[in-house]
Amino acid sequence: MSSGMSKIVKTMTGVTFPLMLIFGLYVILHGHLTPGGGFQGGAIVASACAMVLIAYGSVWTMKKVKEKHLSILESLGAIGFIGVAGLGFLFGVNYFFNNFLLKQDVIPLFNNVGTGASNINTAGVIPLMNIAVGLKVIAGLFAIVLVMAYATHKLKGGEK
Amino acid sequence: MGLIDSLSQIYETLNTDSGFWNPLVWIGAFVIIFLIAYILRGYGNKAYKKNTEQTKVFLSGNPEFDDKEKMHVKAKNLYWGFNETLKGVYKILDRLHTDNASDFILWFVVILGIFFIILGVL
Amino acid sequence: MFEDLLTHAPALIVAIPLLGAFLTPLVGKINDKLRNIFAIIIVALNSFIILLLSYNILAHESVKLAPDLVKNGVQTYIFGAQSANYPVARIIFEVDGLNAYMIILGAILPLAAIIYSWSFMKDETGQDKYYTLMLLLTAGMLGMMMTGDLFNFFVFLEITSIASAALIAYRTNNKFSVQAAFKYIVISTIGALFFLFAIAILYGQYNALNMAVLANSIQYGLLEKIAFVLFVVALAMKAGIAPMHMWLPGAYGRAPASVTLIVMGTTLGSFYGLLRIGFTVYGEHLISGTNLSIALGWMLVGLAILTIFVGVLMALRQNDFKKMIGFAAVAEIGYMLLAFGAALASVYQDTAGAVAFSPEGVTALRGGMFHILNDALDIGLLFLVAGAIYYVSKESSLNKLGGLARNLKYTTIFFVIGMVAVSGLPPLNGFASKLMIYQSTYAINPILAIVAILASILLLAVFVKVFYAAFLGPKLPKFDKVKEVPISMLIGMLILACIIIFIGLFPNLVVENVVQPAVDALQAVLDNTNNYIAAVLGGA
Amino acid sequence: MLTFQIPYLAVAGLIIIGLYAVLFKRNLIKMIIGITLIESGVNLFLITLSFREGSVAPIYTADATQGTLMSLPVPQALTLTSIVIGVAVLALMLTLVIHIYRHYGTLDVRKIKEDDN
Repeated sequence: MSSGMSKIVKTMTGVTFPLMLIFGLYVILHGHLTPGGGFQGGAIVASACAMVLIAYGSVWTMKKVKEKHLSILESLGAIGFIGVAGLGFLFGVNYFFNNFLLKQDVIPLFNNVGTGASNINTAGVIPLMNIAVGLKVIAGLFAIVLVMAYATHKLKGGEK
Repeated sequence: MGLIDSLSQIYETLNTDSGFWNPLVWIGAFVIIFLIAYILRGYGNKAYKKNTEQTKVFLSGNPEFDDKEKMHVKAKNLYWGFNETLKGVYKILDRLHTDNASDFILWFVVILGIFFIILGVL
Repeated sequence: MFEDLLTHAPALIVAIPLLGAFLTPLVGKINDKLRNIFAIIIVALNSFIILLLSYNILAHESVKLAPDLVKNGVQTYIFGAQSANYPVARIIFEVDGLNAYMIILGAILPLAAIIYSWSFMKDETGQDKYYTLMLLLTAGMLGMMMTGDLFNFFVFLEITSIASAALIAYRTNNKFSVQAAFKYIVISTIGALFFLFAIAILYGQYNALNMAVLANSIQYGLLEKIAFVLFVVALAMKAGIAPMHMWLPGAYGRAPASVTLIVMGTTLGSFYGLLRIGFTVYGEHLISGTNLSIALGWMLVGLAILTIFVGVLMALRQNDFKKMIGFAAVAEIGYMLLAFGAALASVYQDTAGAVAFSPEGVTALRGGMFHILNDALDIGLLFLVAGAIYYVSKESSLNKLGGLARNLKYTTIFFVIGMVAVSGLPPLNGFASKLMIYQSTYAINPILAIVAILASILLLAVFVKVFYAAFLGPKLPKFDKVKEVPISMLIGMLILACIIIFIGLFPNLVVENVVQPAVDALQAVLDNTNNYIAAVLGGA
Repeated sequence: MLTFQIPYLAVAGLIIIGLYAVLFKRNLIKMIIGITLIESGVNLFLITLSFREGSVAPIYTADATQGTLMSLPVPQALTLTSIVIGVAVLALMLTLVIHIYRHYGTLDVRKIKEDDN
């Protein structure tokens, strides 16, 4: 069964997919400077993945990407988030969700807070948390869409 | 003063303003009653014969079926009289328990309305 | 020695199960047994920290492990901005007597559930996700019981709804569990959204989300009234108060038994939210001895009577074991509401203008508070027994059961313990708390006590029906090969049964040392300085 | 002044329409749409609360100096959180609906009920 949509759609998806990916990653990485952040950027990347899913069909995508791997990525994102929050116990003033990189001389690179409106190292651990959240959202949302598409495919495919 | 201040605190009586409750005393009383009952039981007749009519289940004179399924009174038959008496109440209750998500939300809205009215008046 | 641990305990209690939840799938990739052990270790560690924290707050000053942490019976933990200059840029966990009492449930229930799951879930697929969701649900429940921030409460409420709906639908090949999960998620989402709406109203008025800050500055105008009604009704629906209880038996009954145990914890967490909003946030205006508090009290009493009766009567009629326990759980929630409603109705204003609970009101508060713990333990034990019966017979309809006592010796003993406890027979814990409720409500209005006792008798009748139909009777041929349930399930039930017996035998010990601080925390609303509020505004 | 009330009217409208859909629609997907409408209403309410007359978005850029009036950032953060939760709830509800459809072959509540009995 040839899955997916027409050749035109597939080609255009191939052209736009990297652009959307880059834009999504930009939104994730600049979450502390511009509107956006881990969730929004993750949603953009996940929708890019969903576009691929629609263009190429769920069966094809299911072959390329395993739902198992996505769930591992999702767990890693969540662990990263809680891990960074938990590191706050160890450094600086010691509390959970402590922004220990901020003004506390843990890593000198991150000390210059607030200077230079477009630098990534101006908000302590927030970019790290954004990356973790972004990872989780990408994996989670794409897994949801993928599994749903696959389930509806199975519904149509004569199981009932 | 600690969590358990002295040993006596462990078995202290629970006071509820007009009454009290001490399970240890209650259990003690129960043990004594049980002992008395056990002693009385000792005076009973020991001369019954095993594997005769005497040890069989007495079912108001009805014969015992071999099929065990038929012998067991099923749950739906228990409290038949109670159900029969409260038929009217259960009719209403069953009609209310539609098991439909919209109706759950309808009740939510109704109770919201009632609370609004009552708190609005006061 | 415990100082460091206890300093961070409120955060750790939520963080450990969360971290465990996300590590579980990774551990599960290695080995199934390892994952189960990992989950049990995480929950056991968490329970240990919870009990330490509760002990540190509930114990008397001289035997506290870390007395410096607790100021006037309240321990606070601040996330985010440590200085009070940025009041909105921080979230505060506040643990006072009431919270410390509630999180004891969070120590007992997940431990029993996780140990029970080992064998109970052995043959199911997707166990990685099961353990992840269970730990997530535990984290959400504990967060709900500790947070001092309204929006944070909403977030944890939603976490628990999502996790528990997914767990209720765990057996997706059963159409009824999927339906029950759908209904559950619909009502909890709508409830939570109206809760959020109320939060937004209060935020718009006072520019604050912290409960203590709100309680300090709250007036009682039209908008606050609207917010109050939304709060109360939304939480009452989540707590399963009639006539909004109808989702509860389905959700409880269709979920796997170990899941039901924790879902019940979240239901009681919603009940806790009700108390916190009534007694702390709106306390000053509500608990005032005016017509308002008396009318509200009687309204709650009316709802409570309705809840008790509907729960008991419907339970008598059910032929599905777990649904029956679900309706019994509704009735038990009615008892708590009855106690708190009666206490509210008994608030009076003396001639000097001072507001106080009458002595019966205080007993009612103690009884109601005590009953929260007892209800969770008793109903929880019964659900685990129902799960055990399902495990051996793959049958939940009572019509098809019979004679199981011959094969399931220990399970039968646990069932009898649960039955005696839940129907308020002496000498177990249910009797102690119900006695307090009966006596206090009798002093307030004798009819209430009569209704309560009558319903309690009917509750006994409900479980006698189960006992007769499932356990007694001749040995049915189809259950010939049934063996006693595996050891892990027995341990799960044993934990609950032991605590039930302990509380049953030493009720005064528990009431004086564990329940009383929680009641004091509720009564603090009448003091000039409410410690819960002062802990946030006074210090820092 | 009336223009500032329009968002609140929209909030009321969204919530009422959503409630209507949940209460009276028999199709499960329509019920879910109703729930998302209520959610949008509540989110709009939160966002509206954050607005102050003549304020700009709360982002520090080169243009925004110390004295610039900004709308409150907290309700926006709350709304974002609520949206994230909404996505999770929506995904879960749709998954459950897929399962229900697989069991019953219909999304009509009445037909599902008939099937049960």
